[in-house]
Amino acid sequence: MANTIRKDRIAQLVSRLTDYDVYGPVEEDGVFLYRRVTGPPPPGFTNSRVPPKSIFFPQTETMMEFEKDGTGHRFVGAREPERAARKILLLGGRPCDVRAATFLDRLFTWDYIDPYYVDKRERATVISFTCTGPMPNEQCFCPSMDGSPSGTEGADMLWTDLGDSYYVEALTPKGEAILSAGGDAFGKAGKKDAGAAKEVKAAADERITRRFDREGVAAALECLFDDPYWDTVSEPCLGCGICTLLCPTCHCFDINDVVRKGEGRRERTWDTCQAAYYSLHASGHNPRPGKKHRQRNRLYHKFLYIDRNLGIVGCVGCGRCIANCPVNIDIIEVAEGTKTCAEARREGAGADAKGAA
Amino acid sequence: MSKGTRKRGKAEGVGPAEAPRPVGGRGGPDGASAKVHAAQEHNVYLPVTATVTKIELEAGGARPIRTFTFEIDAPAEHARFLHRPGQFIIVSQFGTGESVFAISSFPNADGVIQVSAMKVGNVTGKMHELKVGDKVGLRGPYGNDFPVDAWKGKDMVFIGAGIGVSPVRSVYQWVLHPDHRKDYGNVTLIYGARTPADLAYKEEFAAIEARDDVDLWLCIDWAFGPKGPIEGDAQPGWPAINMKAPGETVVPEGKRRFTCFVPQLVEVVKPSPENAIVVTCGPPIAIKFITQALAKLGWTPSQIYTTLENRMKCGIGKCGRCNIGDIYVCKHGPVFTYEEVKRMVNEF
Amino acid sequence: MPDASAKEAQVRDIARRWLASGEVRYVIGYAAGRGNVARAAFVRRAGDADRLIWNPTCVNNLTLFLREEMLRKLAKGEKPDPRPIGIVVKPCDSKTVVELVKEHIVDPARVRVIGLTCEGVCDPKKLVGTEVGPHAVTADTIADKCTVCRLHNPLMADEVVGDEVPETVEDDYSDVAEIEAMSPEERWAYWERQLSRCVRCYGCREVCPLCYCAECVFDREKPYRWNERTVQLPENLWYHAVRAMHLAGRCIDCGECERVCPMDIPIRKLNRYLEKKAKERYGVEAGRSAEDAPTFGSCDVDDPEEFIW
Amino acid sequence: MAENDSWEPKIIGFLCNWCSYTGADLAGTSRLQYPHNIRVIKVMCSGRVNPQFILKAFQEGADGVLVSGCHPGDCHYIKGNYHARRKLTLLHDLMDYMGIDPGRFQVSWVSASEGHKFAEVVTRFTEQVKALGPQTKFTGGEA
Repeated sequence: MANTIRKDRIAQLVSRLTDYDVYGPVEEDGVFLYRRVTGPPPPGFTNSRVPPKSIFFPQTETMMEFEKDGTGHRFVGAREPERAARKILLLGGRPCDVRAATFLDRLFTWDYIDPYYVDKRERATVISFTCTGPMPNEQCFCPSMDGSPSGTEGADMLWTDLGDSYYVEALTPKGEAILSAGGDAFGKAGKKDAGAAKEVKAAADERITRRFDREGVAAALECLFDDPYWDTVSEPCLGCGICTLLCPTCHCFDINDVVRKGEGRRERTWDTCQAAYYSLHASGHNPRPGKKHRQRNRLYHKFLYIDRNLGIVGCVGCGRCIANCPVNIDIIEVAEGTKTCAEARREGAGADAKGAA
Repeated sequence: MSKGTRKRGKAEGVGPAEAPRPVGGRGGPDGASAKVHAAQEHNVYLPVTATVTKIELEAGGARPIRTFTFEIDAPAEHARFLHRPGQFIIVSQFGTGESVFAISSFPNADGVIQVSAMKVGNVTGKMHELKVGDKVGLRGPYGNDFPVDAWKGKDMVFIGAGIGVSPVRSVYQWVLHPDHRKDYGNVTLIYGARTPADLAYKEEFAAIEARDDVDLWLCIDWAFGPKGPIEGDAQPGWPAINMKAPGETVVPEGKRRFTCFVPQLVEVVKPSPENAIVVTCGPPIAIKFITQALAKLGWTPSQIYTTLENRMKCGIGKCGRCNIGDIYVCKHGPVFTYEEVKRMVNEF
Repeated sequence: MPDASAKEAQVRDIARRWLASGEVRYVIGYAAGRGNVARAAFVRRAGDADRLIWNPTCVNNLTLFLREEMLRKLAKGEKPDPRPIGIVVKPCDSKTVVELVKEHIVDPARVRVIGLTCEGVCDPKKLVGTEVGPHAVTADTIADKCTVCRLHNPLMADEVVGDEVPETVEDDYSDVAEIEAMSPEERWAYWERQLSRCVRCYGCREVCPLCYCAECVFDREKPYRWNERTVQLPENLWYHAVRAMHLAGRCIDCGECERVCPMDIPIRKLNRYLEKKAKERYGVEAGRSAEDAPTFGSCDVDDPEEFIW
Repeated sequence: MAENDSWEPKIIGFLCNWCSYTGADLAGTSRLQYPHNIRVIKVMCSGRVNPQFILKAFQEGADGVLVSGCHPGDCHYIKGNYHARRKLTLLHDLMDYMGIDPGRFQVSWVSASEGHKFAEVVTRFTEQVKALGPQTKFTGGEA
């Protein structure tokens, strides 16, 4: 059933996808980013610095434009800007990032539909690429988060690099649509290709060395909220937003009105729970005044709160926050550390109880 | 009443506000949400335009409080804004931003919404410059509500301090409404502000005072000296209570106005916890002392209802910031029993 | 090259001695981190002094934590502790201490400095993908800031670790000159490309030991937002221009901003240009001596003014 | 470049209270002709002008920004204009370095008696900004 596509036919495929705006990874000054593309992903692309969530949930997005009254000086209403109608194709998502989008789906449809996100998601077809070349790297730990370097969750197609060509699996009707639009750009896959793809996938699994033993973290967090542990782990923290802005599952945003040259708009931008202003009340009171409160909130949100509310864990194991943290804070170490800490506290409490008895 | 089993009134409005929502952060995205999706055809973030029809100054000073009455322009949108007592609304000052307010008016389908706002930030600052006829944006109503139907047959005690009375107002208006008054037992209203001038909704309270089916108690704060509150009447006509032991104050027959703090007035009034519910809102510190005073009188935390607030942007549980532990104030709240509040992590 | 492990042992000895005698509250130093970057360590007991390390992965500037401590508000009920803080610094970092003393943020009596002589450290970005382990400083791994560094011996150190290293060549600002040589259109195209990438994580601000305003202009909401949260070129440009101006004549080129930038924006090229200009025009240099006047806090009647009408 | 001949630049002028503002007043009372493109913001001293005011003016849509103060040595506050000179010179350098048309930003010294000079400065600066066309780098608009 599966197909293949030769690498030199990808540009042709893209040219046939006239209904689609195609996004893919490109290298810019040494950094991989998702941009509009016309051809295949560069060989050996790694995880992008900014995850492809930006395609469905742009860092800055105009939510509405303001209407003026007759005087032309006062804003008296708001209208939604015209929505784009064209389809979107993500050509070259990594399985972890694509899986993260399914988490955002849950959040953005949680009781209320977020029209901006959902609209783009519905228009989008996602092609995941099995991790090959430099990926997975030493930061990756997706299997520990129930993912896989050849995972298909959230993907419409999975492409696996076989050297001169990709092994193409269409997973959904949206994926099938790409196959039919591509026509003879795709070829039929043989048994040999299937075997080769299987090997590539297995090799990717092999290369992942980092492990995160999640078992027991949530239970440990339950009893560590007011623990001095958070003072220790947050001590070197800078309070920058790198870990959250680059996280494929982080979804917090800010809504602000911007007026420039007499024109007004309301826009949303990514926000970070690591910033002091994030939770600051207008009165000046801040329920999370310190770095330790904010870092604690990040950990709890990822490993406890989002699980309770939406039944998912807020991490896919892409390793971005670890690789890019300026002060070398490692989410796995911090999360696993809670278990040791909770254990020590329990023992301490046990000893106290014994002493009292 | 335990988490998640709180009874809801039958759906009277339309839109997301009426869908059964998980309470206390233990719900999932399935089931209930499907119904919501079907109902939500509009862009939840897009405010509708409303006109300011009335502005009343409730309290002056550096942080004045005004009550604004908005009327939604498009009649077709009116029904969508039918709220339940306790829900909040997000007011847009186009070009400045949005701000969240408890709806203080009686639930109605006329597209009339009232909020009381203190001037603290950029948006509230702009609001206080509004004039009758100006346009604002409204979206909502959001959040859960007071389970007024489950309270039928009970005595009701309302306690408000300062501007915190505004979320309480939507509930006592509900209870005191001719259609509903018969559903509830005795009604006691306890309210205090810094000075007589700071007492909000003066006309309304005058009307309530005249009613014989409500027991209204008012107080103003003690006068302050360098060493704290000064014993004695802060204003003529506002006799001081027994400062050392409020509970032992001898109340002259028919006297309902005193000099004291709201929690002390609670001890003076001594509302009975027997088959009764308290609704109280105000600054966290006031809530803390009010609940302590109520505990002395034998009230349990599950009988006490309050509303919480936190910084919000989206109002619908997406933007992240208003969480207290796993509870989103905007989505699971803003109405909580004091028992629920006590169970929350210490992040206020 | 002097043996790093000998220096490491010396750092541990000093820290142990200071902590054992109780003359410092704690010592801020380097500890082994994951991967190829050292991590900040806050050592409070003499017995923990062996956690401290010194090797070419010690690229971070720890004075940021010193500044944080100096400006920290005491917690409720906390009694002020007059004892100084011990800190491990490289020569470049010691310039930050000088600058912080100059700006009256750090009281010299409240700090004890372990100063290391240094001939350069590694750039962690250049080590990505290599084996984790002790790395030597080579032409391939040396941090860019170290190639133009003129200071190899620490200033203001209470104890110096390592033998004096002779000064090397004068900084020629060739990286800045490359951009200056471009046409205005090329310069704009260059910065447009670089700054469009910015995600405004504010990492460069947070890591800067000299960015310490109680409320940063980029965070201010009331009564007016100076810079919108919009992450697009105009706002990014405003952010980087204002940030650079705020550091003009103060930046000591520790390079932390560029190191932490997740989008690899050449932030040092902005800072160093202003450093160069301040030096050319006013003869000022940050972090040279705590006795110097601050660049913008002083003036000279003969300052150049060729662009003024 | 502005295609449209009717385009007129918006110029923000930060004028010091003691010299340049009075100089501008004098230009007005002397009925001197100068372009009306300048919108004046009075500041107590040119030293008050924070570089970020200038960048903010650009962000809000100014096409040019003029800062004018007392001549060196004449500052009402003794050294305010010397401080301004340092800061603003470096800002001018930075704009040049970043390729943001340094010609849109100008500093001048105009005394209270120099109504003529004020008119000249404004005329010359307006022409200079006009030649550069609309400013879009800080506003993100199309040229």
